Amino acid sequence: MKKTLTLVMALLLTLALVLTGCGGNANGGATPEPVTPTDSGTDPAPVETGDDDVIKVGIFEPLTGANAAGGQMELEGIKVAHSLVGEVLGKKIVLVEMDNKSDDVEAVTAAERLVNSEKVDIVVGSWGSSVCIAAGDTFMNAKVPAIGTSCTNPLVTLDNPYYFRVCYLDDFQGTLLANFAKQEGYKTAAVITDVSDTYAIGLKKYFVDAFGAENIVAEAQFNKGDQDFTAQITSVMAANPEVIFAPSGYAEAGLMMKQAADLGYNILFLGADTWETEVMFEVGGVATENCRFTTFFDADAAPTPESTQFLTAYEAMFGGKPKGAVTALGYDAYMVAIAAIEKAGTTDGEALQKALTELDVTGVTGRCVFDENGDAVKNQAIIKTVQDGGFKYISTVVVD
Amino acid sequence: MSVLKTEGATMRFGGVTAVDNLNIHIENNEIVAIIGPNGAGKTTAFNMITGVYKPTSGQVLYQKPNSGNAAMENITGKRPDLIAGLGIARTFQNIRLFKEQSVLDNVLIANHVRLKNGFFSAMLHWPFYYKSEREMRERSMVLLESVGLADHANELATSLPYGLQRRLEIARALATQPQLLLLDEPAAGMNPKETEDLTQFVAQIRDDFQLTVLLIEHHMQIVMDISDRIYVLDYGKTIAHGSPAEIQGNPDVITAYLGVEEE
Amino acid sequence: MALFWQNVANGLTVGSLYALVAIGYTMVYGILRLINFAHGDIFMMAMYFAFFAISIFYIPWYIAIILVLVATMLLGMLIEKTAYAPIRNAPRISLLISSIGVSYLLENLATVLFTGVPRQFPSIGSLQNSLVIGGVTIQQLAIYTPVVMLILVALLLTLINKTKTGMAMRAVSKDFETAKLMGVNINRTISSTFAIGSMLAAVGAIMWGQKYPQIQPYIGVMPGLKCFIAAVIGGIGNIKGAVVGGLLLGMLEIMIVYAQPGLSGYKDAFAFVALILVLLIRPTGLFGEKVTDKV
Amino acid sequence: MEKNKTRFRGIASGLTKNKRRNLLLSMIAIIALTVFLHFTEQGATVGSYEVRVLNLCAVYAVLALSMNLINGFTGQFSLGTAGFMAIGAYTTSLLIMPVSVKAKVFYLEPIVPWLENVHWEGNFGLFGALLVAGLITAVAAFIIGFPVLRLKGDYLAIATLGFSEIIRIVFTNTQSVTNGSTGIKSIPNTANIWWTFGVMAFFVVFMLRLMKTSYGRAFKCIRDDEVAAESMGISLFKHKMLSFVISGFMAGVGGGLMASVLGAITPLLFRFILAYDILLIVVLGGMGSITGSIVGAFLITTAKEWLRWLDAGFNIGPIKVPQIAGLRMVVFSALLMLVILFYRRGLFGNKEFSWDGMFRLIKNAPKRVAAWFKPKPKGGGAK
Repeated sequence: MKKTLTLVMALLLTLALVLTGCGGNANGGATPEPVTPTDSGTDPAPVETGDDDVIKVGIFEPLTGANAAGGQMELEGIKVAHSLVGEVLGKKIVLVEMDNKSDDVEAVTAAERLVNSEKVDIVVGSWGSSVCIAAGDTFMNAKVPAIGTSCTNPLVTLDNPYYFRVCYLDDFQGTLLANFAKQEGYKTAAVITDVSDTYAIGLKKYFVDAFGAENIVAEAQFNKGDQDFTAQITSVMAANPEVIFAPSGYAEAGLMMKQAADLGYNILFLGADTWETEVMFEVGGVATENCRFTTFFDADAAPTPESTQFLTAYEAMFGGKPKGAVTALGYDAYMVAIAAIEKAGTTDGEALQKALTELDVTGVTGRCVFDENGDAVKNQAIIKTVQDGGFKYISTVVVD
Repeated sequence: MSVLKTEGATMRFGGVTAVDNLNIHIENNEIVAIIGPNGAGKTTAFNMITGVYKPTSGQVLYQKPNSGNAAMENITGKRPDLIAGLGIARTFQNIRLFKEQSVLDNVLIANHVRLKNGFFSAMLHWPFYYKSEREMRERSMVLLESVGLADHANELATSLPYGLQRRLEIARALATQPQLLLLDEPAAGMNPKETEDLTQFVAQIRDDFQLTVLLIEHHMQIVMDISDRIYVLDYGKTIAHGSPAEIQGNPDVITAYLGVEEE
Repeated sequence: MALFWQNVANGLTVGSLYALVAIGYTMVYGILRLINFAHGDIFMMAMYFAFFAISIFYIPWYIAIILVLVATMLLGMLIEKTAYAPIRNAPRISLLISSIGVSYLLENLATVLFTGVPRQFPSIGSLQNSLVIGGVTIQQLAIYTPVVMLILVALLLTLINKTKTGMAMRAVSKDFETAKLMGVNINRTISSTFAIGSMLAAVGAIMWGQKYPQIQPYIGVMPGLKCFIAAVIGGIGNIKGAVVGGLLLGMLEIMIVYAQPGLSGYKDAFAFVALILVLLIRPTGLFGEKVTDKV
Repeated sequence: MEKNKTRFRGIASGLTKNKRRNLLLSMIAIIALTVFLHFTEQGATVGSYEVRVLNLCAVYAVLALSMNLINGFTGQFSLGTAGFMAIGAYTTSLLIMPVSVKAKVFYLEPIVPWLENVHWEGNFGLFGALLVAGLITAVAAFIIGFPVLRLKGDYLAIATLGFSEIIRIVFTNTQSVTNGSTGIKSIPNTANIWWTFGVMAFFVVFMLRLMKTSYGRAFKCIRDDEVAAESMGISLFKHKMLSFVISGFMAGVGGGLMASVLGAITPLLFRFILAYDILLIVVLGGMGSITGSIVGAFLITTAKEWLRWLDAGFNIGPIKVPQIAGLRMVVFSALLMLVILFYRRGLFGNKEFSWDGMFRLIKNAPKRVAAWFKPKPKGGGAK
């Protein structure tokens, strides 16, 4: 056993050295890849090299790790879109999946690999902001535009002309939720925030700004991975808020609502787009029926030509309805990417970037125009709730 | 002049009194033995003297080398490394060499306590550091030479035969430049020939290094041959004290110890 | 005042869950002197077993619980046989690394086998219903958990003090080599220790899942660490200590947030701070026995 | 190939017989590495993806050395590396970030005034920042060391892990200093391949020297037998602390380099799981081997990238294995288990590389390979 292992290790060592040390050879080292390696020259410029007859779209998503659920849903949307539009500029489109593992270090290497080894022409993704923030510079330096799907943090596109996104931002969402709460007649609110989640603290800030800091009667925090919120709930409920705003991940949201109900509190929970996964009501059970959250898209909202096309194609490919709005965002991001290539007429990074800034398309999640930061100027959000073990559409809020 | 003195040193573990009211004194350049059946508290006594255990009550007094007629210092419960620094070195009953290191390194490290240059001068390889490192090596080689281990200097300590490991442990203790050497059953597991060599060796290092030796031993041969005085412990209590001849004739000792163990 | 008692109730609920899981930790440590870093992950696997048994195969919960206990027990024994037994005589540090390795492997394996998507833990009976007593809301679970815990503690103490296996366990914990010489079957004793430890983890997992019905591959990490801390606070190796340690830790976490809501963001750090304080002030914990190194 | 040889040249000295040959070989290796680094920096050898992997290899090597010093050489099982890295990474980032970028990145809550206008530019800036990062981390290690170094074995492991988590939780909550969970982005990528390999080379030389001094020997003695070491006059606490503080310094510098290489950090990056990754490197390479840590770091880091095909689905002969996300990490954790169970001493044990050792190995290789395959003549070729 020992000997065999020694042998395995020796082989591993040799392989690793081949990869790192002998990089001086012509072909960039032996990096076995799922997709045939492109015939790269010594020039690392991201201009079309190698195969002229395919266009490569990189998928930068968390397929494993904490956010795998979100990543997988978006991947479905991208695949649906790809099944509809598989060709642009007369060339076949190839999807290159790259797992960023929901991990910032992995994300950067994954991004490097997409732009430098796979030489993709444009990138779609990701679910979650921190991986996008980490990888953003890589895409920018390589001049490969990236279309963010559901990365809602302002920092993603900040100072990065090559990062765009089809979702709305935390400020839009936070403000919208605050306005919704006010419209519904709520005067006081408590906030329970996941301090270890950048998305949550962003939302909290904009919600508090819009709702009025003086109307926030209590605040509490927790950390990702926490399972017990009874202390936080009990402490904020002592201030008698009319509604609790709880920007957090879906699993935490489910647990929190369940525990609030177990403690005998009957209070409305407000949240945002991350809540829209089945896990939320699976974990939280009936307690989650007392919630409202914003999202990007809903199959039950008034149909548009785009959404009908999307839903039909989804049904054909995966059966049923999409599990979450982010699937629609994945779809839209891909469509935006293809539209940009079409408009630019080339896959040159700079031309694509320019094309994206001028783009005006209507997707499943509404009209999509990019502002000077590269953020989609969205005008609609959807409010949903949970009912009878499923999500239920409540209303579409259009902001102008 | 006493080098070491214990005054009513007592060690209790929970309900068990391992050493009860130990009063010993060791004069300069003497070889003193502590004997007694297994579990009599001999090693515990060593551990109290070297600071591994802090006595439950009583104290340990020690006369530092070259301190003239100054009063003895109370070293009760001091940290073992500080006690080693004061000039008390020891060996262990169940050999505790640094297993992963060479014979030479084992001895070299014992010089560390006398090292005068600081960490930064060592890292920056200042001339002073080279000098002290060279001196250390020379001293250690001389020491290995004197215990007959020079040929094994670069071998792994644990690769030595048992008898030589015992010697190496003594050499290591000597490298700390002690005034008082504590040997914990140095002849354990040795054959008669090795035992005889060891007897001579202990007597010889006492003379060569101007040492005072405190010894725990089961081997009556050694004890009777080289000890100036003997303390006998049984169940933690000192039951007899005197010259080898006196001890041999002491009826208490014979019943408690010699009568039990055939040696 | 009701608020205060509500927090006390919350603290006791959390604390008794901590205590329940801490018993398993402390038992394995008490006998083998090994911190089983994988304990939290065995806990996680038990939750998945329960999920598959009840939610996927629709086995009635009272049968499923037995299956889960047996499966977790087998898993624990398998881990012991493959990862700990071969290096039993190696330095302790190797055992520790091995247990970290097992923990890491189980987490990654679970990610591959069950995906990272969180699942819902099936609810059992009426445990989730709440009672209101004098303005304080208590889940039935909060009443059952201490009961289950006390029964387990009683069983465990009987096992250890009254049975032959228990005697062998105590012998092994005192001195490995001597126990072997005295004819104790070391392999079987250690195996049964792990089996029981894992079973305790499974019981803990089922009760935990009632309160926090969420399963994902990393779910065992935090409970694992916190219950370990609870065991250390009580004096690791001491079963009563684990119970007290768990209750104390649970109360501490809840009461600090109650007294200082501004500190709620630091809640996870409380346990670690408590751990370090205990190790500083009383390294053997509240009930731990003093261990002297043999020289 | 040449890189791995160079790093251990120090060990070759002192051998009279083959001294000249060894010196020559070492010099060739150093020159070859320098030339390679030069062209790599120019972008002539490998693409930027490979450069990033190389950078990470070197950073992980520094971190592995840090962990190996305290765990492998001093025998104190500390799992606090991730926390120390966090301190180093945040210190470095906050010092080298341009003022304007800071204002933008701290968009939720403005940065504290005393950090607002700090900007240490360029290579000198990075040097100063890494130094300060190392020192602050060393001070943190010193403070943490006081309570935890009184503990041993598993208790020490848990206590250091606890401190690591406390550091991370504090960083998550101190929004106006660390920007909380949003993390910091647009950290200047000043640390190029010269920096990473330079720092690594510096620490390799540092460790080689340290281990040759009396202090290094004292560390190893503490690892082998604490009681004996103490009886030989070695102050356990002082030396453990020294080792812990140096280890902290290295982890801080390593974290700082990592921040500059990655360009963006968040507190979640520094979960204690990160320490497991480094532990894997140290164990695989060999606890107590400098060579081992370096080889381990390069091996694991490149293999982690190389094994991406495991996640993507592959074919074993006619059987098609579908895409299994996460399989790669299973392989890695299984590897850690296999190493610890069957190959406990790792690749190098506590030995170091030497030219003589290598020549001996090459000379004996045919015999050893033959011996391997004797019972099973049907084996694959191993070069």
